[in-house]
Amino acid sequence: MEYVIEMNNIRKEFPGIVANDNITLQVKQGEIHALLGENGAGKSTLMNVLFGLYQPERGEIKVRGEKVNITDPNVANDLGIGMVHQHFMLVQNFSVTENIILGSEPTSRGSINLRKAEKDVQEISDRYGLRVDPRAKIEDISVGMQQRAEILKTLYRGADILIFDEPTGALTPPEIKELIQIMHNLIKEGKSIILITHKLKEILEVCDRCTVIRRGVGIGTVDVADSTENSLAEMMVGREVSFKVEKTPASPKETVLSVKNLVVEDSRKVSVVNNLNLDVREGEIVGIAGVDGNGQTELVEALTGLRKIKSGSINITGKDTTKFKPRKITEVGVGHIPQDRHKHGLVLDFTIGENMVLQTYYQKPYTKTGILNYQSMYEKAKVLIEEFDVRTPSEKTPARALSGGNQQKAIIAREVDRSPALLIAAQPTRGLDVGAIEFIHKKLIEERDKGRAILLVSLELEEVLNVSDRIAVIYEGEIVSVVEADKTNEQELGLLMAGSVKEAGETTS
Amino acid sequence: MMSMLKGRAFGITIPIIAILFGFLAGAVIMLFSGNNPITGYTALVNGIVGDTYQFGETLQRMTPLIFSGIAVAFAFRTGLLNIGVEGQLIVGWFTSVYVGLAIDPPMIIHLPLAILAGAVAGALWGFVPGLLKARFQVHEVIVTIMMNYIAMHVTNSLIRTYLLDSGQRTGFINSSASLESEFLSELTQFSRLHWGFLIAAAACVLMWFILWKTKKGFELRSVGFNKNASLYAGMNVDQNIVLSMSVSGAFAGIGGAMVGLGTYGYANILPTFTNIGFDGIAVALLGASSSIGIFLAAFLFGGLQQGANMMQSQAGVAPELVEIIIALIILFVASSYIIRWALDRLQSRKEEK
Amino acid sequence: MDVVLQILYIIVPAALIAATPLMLTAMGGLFSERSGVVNIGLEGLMVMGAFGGIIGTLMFEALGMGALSPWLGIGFAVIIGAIFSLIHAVASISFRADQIVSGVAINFLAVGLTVFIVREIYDAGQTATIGTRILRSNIPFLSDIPVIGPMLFSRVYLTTYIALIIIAVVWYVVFKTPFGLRLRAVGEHPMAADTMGIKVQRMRYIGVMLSGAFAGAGGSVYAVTIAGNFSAGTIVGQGFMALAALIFGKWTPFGAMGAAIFFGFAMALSTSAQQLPGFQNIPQVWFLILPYVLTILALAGFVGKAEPPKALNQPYTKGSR
Amino acid sequence: ACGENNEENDTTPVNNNAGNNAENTEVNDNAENNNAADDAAENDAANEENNNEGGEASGDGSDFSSKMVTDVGGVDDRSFNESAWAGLTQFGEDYPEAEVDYVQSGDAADYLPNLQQLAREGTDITFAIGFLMADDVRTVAEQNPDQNFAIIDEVVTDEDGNPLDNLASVTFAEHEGSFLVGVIAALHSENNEVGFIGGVESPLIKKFENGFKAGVSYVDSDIEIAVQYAQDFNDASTGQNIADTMYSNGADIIYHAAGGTGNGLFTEAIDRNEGGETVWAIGVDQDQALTEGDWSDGNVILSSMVKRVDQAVYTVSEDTMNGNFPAGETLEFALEDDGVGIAETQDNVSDEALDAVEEYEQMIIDGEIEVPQTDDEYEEFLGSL
Ligand SMILES: Nc1ncnc2c1ncn2[C@@H]1O[C@H](COP(=O)(O)OP(=O)(O)OP(=O)(O)O)[C@@H](O)[C@H]1O
Ligand SMILES: Nc1ncnc2c1ncn2[C@@H]1O[C@H](COP(=O)(O)OP(=O)(O)OP(=O)(O)O)[C@@H](O)[C@H]1O
Ligand SMILES: [Mg+2]
Ligand SMILES: [Mg+2]
Repeated sequence: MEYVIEMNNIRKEFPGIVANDNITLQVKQGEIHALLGENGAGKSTLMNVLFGLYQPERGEIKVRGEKVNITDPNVANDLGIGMVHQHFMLVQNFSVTENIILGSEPTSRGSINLRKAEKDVQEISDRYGLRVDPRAKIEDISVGMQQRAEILKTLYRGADILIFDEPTGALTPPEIKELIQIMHNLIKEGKSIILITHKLKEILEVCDRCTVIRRGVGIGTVDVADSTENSLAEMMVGREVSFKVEKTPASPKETVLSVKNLVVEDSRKVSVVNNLNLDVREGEIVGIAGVDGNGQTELVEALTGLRKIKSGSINITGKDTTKFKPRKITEVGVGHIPQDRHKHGLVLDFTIGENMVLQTYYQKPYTKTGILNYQSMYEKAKVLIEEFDVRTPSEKTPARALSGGNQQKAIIAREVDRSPALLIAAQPTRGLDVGAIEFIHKKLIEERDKGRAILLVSLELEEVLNVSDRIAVIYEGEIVSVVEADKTNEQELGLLMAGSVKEAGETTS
Repeated sequence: MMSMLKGRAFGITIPIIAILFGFLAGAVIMLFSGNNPITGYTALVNGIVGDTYQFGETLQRMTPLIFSGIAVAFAFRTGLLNIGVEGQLIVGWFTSVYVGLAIDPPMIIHLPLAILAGAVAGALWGFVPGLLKARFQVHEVIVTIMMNYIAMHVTNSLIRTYLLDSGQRTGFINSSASLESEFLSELTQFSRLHWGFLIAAAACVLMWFILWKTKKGFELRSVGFNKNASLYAGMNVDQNIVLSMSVSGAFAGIGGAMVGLGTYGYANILPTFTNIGFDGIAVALLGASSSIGIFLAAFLFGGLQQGANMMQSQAGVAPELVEIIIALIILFVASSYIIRWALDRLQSRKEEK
Repeated sequence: MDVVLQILYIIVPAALIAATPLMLTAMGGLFSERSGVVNIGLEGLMVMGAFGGIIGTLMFEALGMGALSPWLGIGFAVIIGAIFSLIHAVASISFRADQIVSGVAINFLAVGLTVFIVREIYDAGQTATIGTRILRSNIPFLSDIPVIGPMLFSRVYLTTYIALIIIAVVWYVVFKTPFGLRLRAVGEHPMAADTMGIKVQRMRYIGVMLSGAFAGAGGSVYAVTIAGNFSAGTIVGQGFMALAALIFGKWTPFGAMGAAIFFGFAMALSTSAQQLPGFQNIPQVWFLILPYVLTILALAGFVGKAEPPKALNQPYTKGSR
Repeated sequence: ACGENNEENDTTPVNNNAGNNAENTEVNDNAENNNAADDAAENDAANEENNNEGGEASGDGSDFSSKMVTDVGGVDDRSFNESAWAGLTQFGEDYPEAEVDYVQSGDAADYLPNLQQLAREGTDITFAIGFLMADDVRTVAEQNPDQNFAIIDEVVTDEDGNPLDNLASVTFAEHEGSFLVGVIAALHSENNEVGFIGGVESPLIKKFENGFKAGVSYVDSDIEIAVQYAQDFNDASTGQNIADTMYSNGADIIYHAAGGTGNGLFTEAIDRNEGGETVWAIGVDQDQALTEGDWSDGNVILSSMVKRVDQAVYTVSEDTMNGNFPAGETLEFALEDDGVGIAETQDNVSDEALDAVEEYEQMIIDGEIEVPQTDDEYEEFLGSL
């Protein structure tokens, strides 16, 4: 049996935790090999070991049958191993091309030959169907294009063993389709792929074999052809998982959020939300479906007071909050699960307890006559940690030390606990494993049933379809269509998101 | 539990090791330059704690250092680097002395008023860079550097034009505004130790209280760690930046008042910076921006500066050596990572055996 | 009109002279900070440079190098600066010291060490005065151009023009070469650079040592052109002004150059203006604070936000996040 | 610092000259056991001797110590600190039984502790070098009535303006010396325009300025005089800039009283001479042509106004040792005492100017010319011309 990669009995420890314990992973030439596990199972760690970012405490690595010692990424590169990292490794203010050529720049007479580099990048991107603008700056392009730039980085270096760490987490359905096509192309060219993803459907669709790890321990490797979603999930979590989002039909009442003719500009003064109208009522979940970059981020920021509004109005629970600052909006009764948990959601250097009162610290009982009451703060945190199953050593642990999934749970606990009339959830399950997703979806529906108005913004169509009651499709900053969730399907939404109906609508009117 | 204990012990071990290294390096330099390190260090220690006079002077010297350290640390906690403590201290010094000179109410009013005036002046000097940072995103480092020079030139000019008494200074403040303490001074054989030392110790507690016990402190720290999340949580980030710089400046200004009302009793034309403000950066960072740390770091600094004189006069060691030692200690403390690493190594080797 | 020109003929060369050490040092700061290492220690590195420049010049004079001595002295200072900056590099890169603390320590150390050594060598707090200096000169042909000639090319130090050329070279290196791309990548996103096989620590070492070399050049240029000898008071604050110029110039070579010239102009104006008719009745303090007030106004008014390299002040540890 | 200057002494603190009691000297309480080794009588005498006019102890110099606290510049500042130390060293050589030493101040905060330190060591006379130490020396003198003190460049009294018995003030007639270099400048100026660069504006530096201006105007009241203060004693760059502007505006001789800032003046003067112009600089405090101002074809320093701090320190030390401490007095070292004057290096000065200097010097000594010290006096002086 010819393996391109053999990782045998790998052990990797971090202070206080064994991230990989005796894991074995064998990848065959020309296959797409899935690596599956819950959040924090140790997948990224294992791959970082393979890529030379971490040195394992024990175990051996063989590449194409030869024992190797991958001391740093350069060695990995030389062995033809390329990795697309879970958290993008892109320099924000460099162009796509600059990011791709970094470290192996084509030069002419000592200076970078940028023209040649751009041509090369264009060529590779054409070959594999990875649409990018070689000259665009990373900070100006969509997450999808950033992802493609990451893949191009490995291809540019001629890697033939590719590691994709959760590549689809941030992509839209068409982009995912595209990526799958890309992967097939790559295999055809003789490359091998290790794919990490939490989406079982994707594994079933593209992978040949799948290795499952649970809490740092290897559970086994199975042929995908013999597996089902349920069997994989069970292997991964160790119990049965239900994928259906159980919910009763909504019974919406009063309008809580009412947006009229909203116009919002982005930081470059381009208006990205155009004349947007939207209503959300008590007891319903309205999902915003749309391709990334169509104004979702700015809409949420405008609703929560983080971004100035150009024109139009926002009304929440009968109050005109158009000009309100974030604190006032919070006090009106808005909860917000932000899209970027590290940027907005948490103060990573604060303890979990402190983070739990990030908006309410100034109120009783956390503050009395200007003096903080840490005891009540931590008591509250304890309760929430229990209730929302946040896995943390203690409420006094810095938020930084929690895994992403648990950080997200902490945020959700905080936002839901305030019982807001309106809960805005922006990509609440991004990067989470199925267990956690299940939990969060259940929570959202529970809140709906308690009579809260919920606005769900997600790039994942399946999530929008399963959780929402009504779906508003956003295209170029405008709501182009509102449909009932149970009367539509992915195909129709996909078309709407691509803007096709908008044109149809325009012709009729 | 074990690891926590270990952590706590590490917290003290590292600075101590760093200080030892610093002195060791100083000893090597002394040997190379033909001095006897034992004589040198004996003199240094005598110069710090040798008798009550030296000790009093050491405490006197550390008083403004505590304030400048607190000032730097306070801004630092809010994510701001206040290089302008020097200037804030200078205006605080001048203003408190001006109030000390200009009016003559009873002490119970006059002294607090003069200190307050110093605080307000310092706060104003911190307010400007804070406002510019919040409003126009102007980097506080440049503005505070510039404000230092402005402070020095403006106060010098004000003294020269309006308050010059003899030589290069203003007249003496009225005794009702003086922090001088006959009691403390006599206790320490006529050192210049004054009541300001107690105020400085109280300021350490105050800083700790503001940052860790008040809701404003919660906000300031939150803004310091993550502006975006603070904004998201409804805090007024800009206001907190301005506030932090102003409070920082106020601490620095009080530090200036300690010098003006306590140590000297006048303000003089400064030919160069006092360096108390710049030393504050080192004090704060050496003290890990914590109250206790600042107090101890200020003691070390004040002591070394005081002891340097004795080292020079008794052991013939050039005072620059103390500067070198101070620099090395700062470097070693800053490099605590490597010390910790080495200690870890030692520990694990022991455990293996 | 004539009066205005007369003023400019004095002020512009003076501005360029004052700006030169700042420009050079700011270039040093640029290399260091672009690689992600804060350099508050520029002041201390300049002190080292001034020290090295004078000691070097005196040494080469004694060796009979004649008029070449100050130039060799500058070269010597560049090396001294680079070596001295290693301390900052080791502490802040390898030992993960707080870069600001380490920089502050560098400032203390430089003054202490140089004065200590000067005492050892000269038995005095200052060195002897150098005998051969770099002198002001007129640039052939260019200085004959009307208006521009006397303003920009007469009675100037050659070092100023060399500095301007160096700035162009720095710009080229930082923005056009693989080295520059890697340096900037390391300062923006070291982990990304690491995954691309770039040796983050090594790039940072190079950045910091270049800062030592350039600050050494800046300090020595000040010493051999203007001061003529070295003492504890030779460099007081110029390093901080250079740092300000770097930030003012938004971490770009030409920006820093512009800022340095702006500082130089304001300083020259503040000293020269008092000699000029019409200015004599203005209290001197206004002139003294002019450079600093102008800087603040400029920053608040039209320069605005400066975005530092993202990884500035963050030690890089493999595998941390 | 002291390490080098004390090489012949051992490193035991205090009294390193007096071998007989050095080994008994404890570090801690110097004040008491300073004389512990001596027999009781002598001990008493020694302590007594410190009392103001302790004349009875005269002649017994073996326990005498004279020390100084320098300003920030240190004993090698090429200015008054260095000069003072030179005087003290000379004194120590001439009277080997007397102990001399100095303590350098790192910054202004060190003055008082340093003075206090010497007093506590039992130093017989402690010199405070520089007017910046005025307040500190007063405080220390009041707290240590048993020791004698002297301050250079400033008149110090108690708070009510009465002299202190254990404190002497030593000043110099800088204006008189400056007058003479003003005369030289006036006689050498081709353009009829000269300049003065001051360090930090203060009454002391004003004496230099007004003396200089008076000398120039006395020779020729049509000569224009540019005056500017750098407001810094240590900014060569500003010094150069000011000199540049002054020379460009037509001045051809510039006198400075600006410490390190003056180095910028020399730089500019050298530069201009190398470039073919002829301009001059005038130094201050010491004979600066000995250390500064060389260019490829000579020296740009026309002359220097020297201030004999060394002489003053020597004289006061000697007098004190002999029991004639000038208690509470203000001593002004003027032209007639050779306390101030023009430098010995006179290569660049014309005979005509030297003759004039000699003549005016006599007139000043004789009181025929009253040299102004302040701006007001200068105005008056101009009016009287
Ligand atoms: N740099 C680190 N320092 C300390 N611990 C770490 C570090 N990186 C990973 N770990 C630990 O290793 C475990 C495995 O983390 P890893 O990132 O490999 O998980 P993962 O399987 O990739 O999870 P996810 O699905 O969220 O990507 C984590 O639970 C964490 O405790
Ligand atoms: N700076 C740190 N200090 C201590 N532990 C850390 C630190 N950074 C990460 N960890 C550890 O890394 C683990 C995983 O972090 P990470 O954010 O990669 O989550 P993850 O394993 O990818 O899971 P998720 O899918 O939920 O994001 C955490 O459990 C935490 O213990
Ligand atoms: Mg992962
Ligand atoms: Mg994760």
